[in-house]
Amino acid sequence: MLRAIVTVMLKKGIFDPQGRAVHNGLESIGFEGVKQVRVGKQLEIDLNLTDRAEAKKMVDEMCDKMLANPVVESFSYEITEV
Amino acid sequence: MLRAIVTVMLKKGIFDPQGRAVHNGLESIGFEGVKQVRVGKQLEIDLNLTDRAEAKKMVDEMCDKMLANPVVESFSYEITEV
Amino acid sequence: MTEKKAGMEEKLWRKAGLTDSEYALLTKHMGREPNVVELALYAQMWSEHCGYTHTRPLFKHFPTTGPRIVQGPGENAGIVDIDDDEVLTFKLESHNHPSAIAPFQGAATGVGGIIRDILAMGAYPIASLNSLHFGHPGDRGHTRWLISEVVHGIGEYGNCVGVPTVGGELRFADAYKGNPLVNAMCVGYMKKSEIKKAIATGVGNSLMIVGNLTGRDGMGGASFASKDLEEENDDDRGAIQVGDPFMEKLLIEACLEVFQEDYVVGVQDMGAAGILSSSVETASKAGNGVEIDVALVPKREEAMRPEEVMISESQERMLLIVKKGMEEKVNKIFHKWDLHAVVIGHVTDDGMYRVLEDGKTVGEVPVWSLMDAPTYELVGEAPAHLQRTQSFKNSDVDVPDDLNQVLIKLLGSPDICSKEWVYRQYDHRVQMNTVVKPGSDASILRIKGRDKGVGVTMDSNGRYCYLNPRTGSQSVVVEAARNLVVSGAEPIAITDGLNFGNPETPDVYYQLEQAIMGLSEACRALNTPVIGGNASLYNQTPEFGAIYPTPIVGMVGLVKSLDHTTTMEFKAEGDHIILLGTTREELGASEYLDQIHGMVMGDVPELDLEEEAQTQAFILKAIRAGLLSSAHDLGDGGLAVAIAESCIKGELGAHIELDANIRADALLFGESQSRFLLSVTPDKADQLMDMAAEMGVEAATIGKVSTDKKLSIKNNETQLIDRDLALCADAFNTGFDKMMKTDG
Amino acid sequence: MNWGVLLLPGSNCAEDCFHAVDQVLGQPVRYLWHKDTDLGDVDAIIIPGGFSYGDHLRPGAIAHLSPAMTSVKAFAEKGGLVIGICNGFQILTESRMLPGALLQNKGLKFLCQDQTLRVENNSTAFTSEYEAGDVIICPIAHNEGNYYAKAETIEEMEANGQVLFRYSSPDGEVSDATNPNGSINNIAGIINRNGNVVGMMPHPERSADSVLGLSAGKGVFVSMLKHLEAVNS
Ligand SMILES: Nc1ncnc2c1ncn2[C@@H]1O[C@H](COP(=O)(O)OP(=O)(O)O)[C@@H](O)[C@H]1O
Ligand SMILES: [Mg+2]
Repeated sequence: MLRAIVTVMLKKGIFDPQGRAVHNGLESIGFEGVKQVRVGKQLEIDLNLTDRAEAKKMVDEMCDKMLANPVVESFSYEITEV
Repeated sequence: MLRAIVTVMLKKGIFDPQGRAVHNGLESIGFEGVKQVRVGKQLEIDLNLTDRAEAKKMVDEMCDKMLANPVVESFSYEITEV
Repeated sequence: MTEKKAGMEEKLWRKAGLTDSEYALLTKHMGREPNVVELALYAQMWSEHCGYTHTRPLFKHFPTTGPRIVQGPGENAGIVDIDDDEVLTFKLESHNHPSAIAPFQGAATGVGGIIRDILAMGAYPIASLNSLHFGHPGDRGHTRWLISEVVHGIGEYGNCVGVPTVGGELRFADAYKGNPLVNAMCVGYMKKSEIKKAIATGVGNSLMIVGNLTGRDGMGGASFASKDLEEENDDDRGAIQVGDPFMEKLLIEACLEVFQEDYVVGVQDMGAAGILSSSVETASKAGNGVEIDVALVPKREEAMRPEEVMISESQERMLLIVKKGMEEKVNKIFHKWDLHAVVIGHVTDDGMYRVLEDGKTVGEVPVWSLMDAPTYELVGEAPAHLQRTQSFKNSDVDVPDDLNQVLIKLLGSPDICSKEWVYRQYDHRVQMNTVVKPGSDASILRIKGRDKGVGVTMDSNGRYCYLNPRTGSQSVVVEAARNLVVSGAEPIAITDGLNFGNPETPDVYYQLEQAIMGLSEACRALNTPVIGGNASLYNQTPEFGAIYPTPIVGMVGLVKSLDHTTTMEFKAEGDHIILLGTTREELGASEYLDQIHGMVMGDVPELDLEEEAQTQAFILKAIRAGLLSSAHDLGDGGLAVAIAESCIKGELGAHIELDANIRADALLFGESQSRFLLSVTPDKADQLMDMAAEMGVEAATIGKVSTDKKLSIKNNETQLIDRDLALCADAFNTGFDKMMKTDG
Repeated sequence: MNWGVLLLPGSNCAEDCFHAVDQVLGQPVRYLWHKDTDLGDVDAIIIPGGFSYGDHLRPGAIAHLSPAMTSVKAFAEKGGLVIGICNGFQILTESRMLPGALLQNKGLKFLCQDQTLRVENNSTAFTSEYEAGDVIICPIAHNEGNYYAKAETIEEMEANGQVLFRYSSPDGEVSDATNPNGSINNIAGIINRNGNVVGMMPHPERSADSVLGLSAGKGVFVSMLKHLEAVNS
């Protein structure tokens, strides 16, 4: 079986209030030296496939169609064997 | 500068409604052969540090204190140079 | 002055959205050619969005004054008096274009933006509403995604910021397929003495920016919102702002705390064209100039150009005009809430709008010229479709055999079915003022510590306005008023949202003009002046064309005593059911014709504004006399649907006997105006009928509330409708869920 | 009795809880600022609902680390009454003052509606005004109200009578059909072993002021008041 690990993040330059809140939160409990925090989603998608090329094509399409909104988000993924 | 990429997922065995919803969504638009989907968070934390060991210690502590709730979540991370 | 030449030979102004004649005009105002920064200032301020270039000349028709009107159009929001030295402020705003491409964020920031307008008046935001228009969800997965995301965005922002979302409307037509409408409204409460203005008085006073950091968000949103929505325009896509309701909540707390002190002379929220428009407007009102140094603005991104800083639409920011010497005190309060308040400039006496970068002037133009956007009065032309649609005759359609089936279908149809799927995602109770929740005709909020309350509603009817922009628009105003009146609230004033296509086409301009006339006439007849509003033009796409002309009305009313609120559901067996008004043989423009016969045809029902006003006065009087058990207006789907709704909500049946001489479908589902459905306990029935007769309102007892959980309607002994209530309720309650699950 | 309402950035329901104590219960109440560690002389503390710190990361994740929460913990350890409502419940589980965690609603949507609850245990400082088995209406408004704890924990809590409220039908029936958010055993509210810390997702303050048409939630505050009066007399 193949597993696609997809990461969806807000595009660079788009304001990430969640990241900022976490950043402030970390500072307020005493963590120093944090420069920036960004928060995104990670999806683990297990596929009944064995062919990597096929999996890649499928995951690309999934991201385009549903997993990320290209207006605000960018995605990347990795495919691993499990 | 070092970047910690922290992944926080619901523990195995805990129902992940969001993963289920994405799974259903993917099927409803015609993707076949998806076995399971799990959805978690990914945090990119940029640190003004150069020492990996120090960064590791710090991120461990961040996760314990704030970034993950051990009752329901597990975390893992990677540290990279940026 | 900076030596930078703008390369205007390349006709840069066209790229910026200015016409050649506008460019010539601004050059004349300036006495020279502008540089890039200055060009950007004009391009923003003279856009439709900021300058109301096509709508401003038409606004003169609106009635804007009245005994309860404290502030009409011209400030961030209008203000009405609700007695006891207390006032309400309210306004609506569209966020159509952002919501079309990033529906979650677009809708969320729409809610955030209108809340800041209310905050800028000095008021505490007490309620949000929204009016949403989409294509039919059964058609496309994309539409269902839009609906989910928009509702989610509105909910998430409102819930988090702690302002209850208490009402709204959700309507569907193919005309909105390519261009959904998302209009948000907010209502605020304050004491009269707490009113703030958007004015930059006092030379030397400081301009302080508070709230979020400034980034490249929504770059050029103001001119972006004034363009046709073209597909796949990547530049526009970069314009999406992300909302942070948590920041907004802090901003509300901090601002209201600062307003308690005598530190601030003026306040303005930052909406379209951000720092620029907020500061220009405040300066112009005071007849002063301002000077702003972009280097002082706290930024989120590096290497921002001066014009980017000036027009950025980063969310959750406000501009305060602070008395000289009080800056530190203001900052201290913001600091307490973990926010900054930073001086970015000051008020000057030379009437110039001056932009500096690190102390060096990079742009300088007269303030008045930025506010003096050229306006366009075009000649409208009745749209060609009107000839076709108005030629409709009732005889063009047959009366369906199975009227029960028609009723069930209508109850489950998109416009009519229960919108609980939507409003259960909204926290409609936070702040603990919601006396009548969403799901009734209007929502009612109490004013803490008083016996009085406030009624709020948002209404529109794009199909009516498409088929008859003038009377259709009148109908929208009176429908909003009906919703308030049946709830026990006396209508006070409206805010309007003008959602139209491209006004530069004669038929759209005609619709716009007619709609404004219609709104104005109805507002005059009902004594509900227009105290503010918003225009969103260019709502069209190459693929789907223009939207229906859609004026949206947000109306607020006063409930003098909470004892006198009424809801739509039947209350008790044996209560008499009374129909007010005249039922004519009118099928045109109806929901029935659209849903059952697939026809958007005919003329809208006749509307007599005087009769309407009189009927509404009667209902209020009856409610205040404690005579009514329930009251509901007749709207989409006509008499049968209204009866069914009162039955479903009350979980009680009704037996109705009519004696009309018109077609059964017109009788049951026609939408003749100025009609209401009341119920009254038998012992008060005579008194009620006498009162109606005295006031010259047509009233007929048509049946009784029953416990047999059946809905039965007979006309002249003929059984037209006979249905178990459970079937009606199921259609009504599950219609929305079913719609959102359709595959397509 | 002196009541304190914790004021965290983003706590939208602080005013509502204040109103319930001040106007409905008629008791002295003040806000406790999140940056202060000195709580003064309070007898009961309410951690209100809302979206503290925007609910970013996880509801309660940042809030439970605020300075005031250290003092709230100490207050509870000495036996003081603490009730966390909605976001307050989430903060209490995050801080481990109560077991378990609150996950996203099974339906993945925010839910705002009137909710019927069955009172499970009325012999506590928070529920003595009710009878066991009473069904009360208490509105819910949350996105993460799906109560979860390990099977052993649940078993233990059930055995100890730590479940105070369950989502039920108007007739008091408890089933999957009456579970709005997927909580294990329809759990809507729980109490700690010591009987002085309560967390509940439904909002008793929203059904305390009868002008709004509901009044059953008032019982929670009245129970607390009677308990305080009894131990202080
Ligand atoms: N988008 C929405 N947001 C909040 N409440 C809504 C929304 N759409 C509809 N509602 C609520 O659903 C109920 C029915 O709406 P609607 O059919 O427009 O009523 P009416 O015909 O009386 O104007 C109202 O209480 C309204 O506030
Ligand atoms: Mg109505």
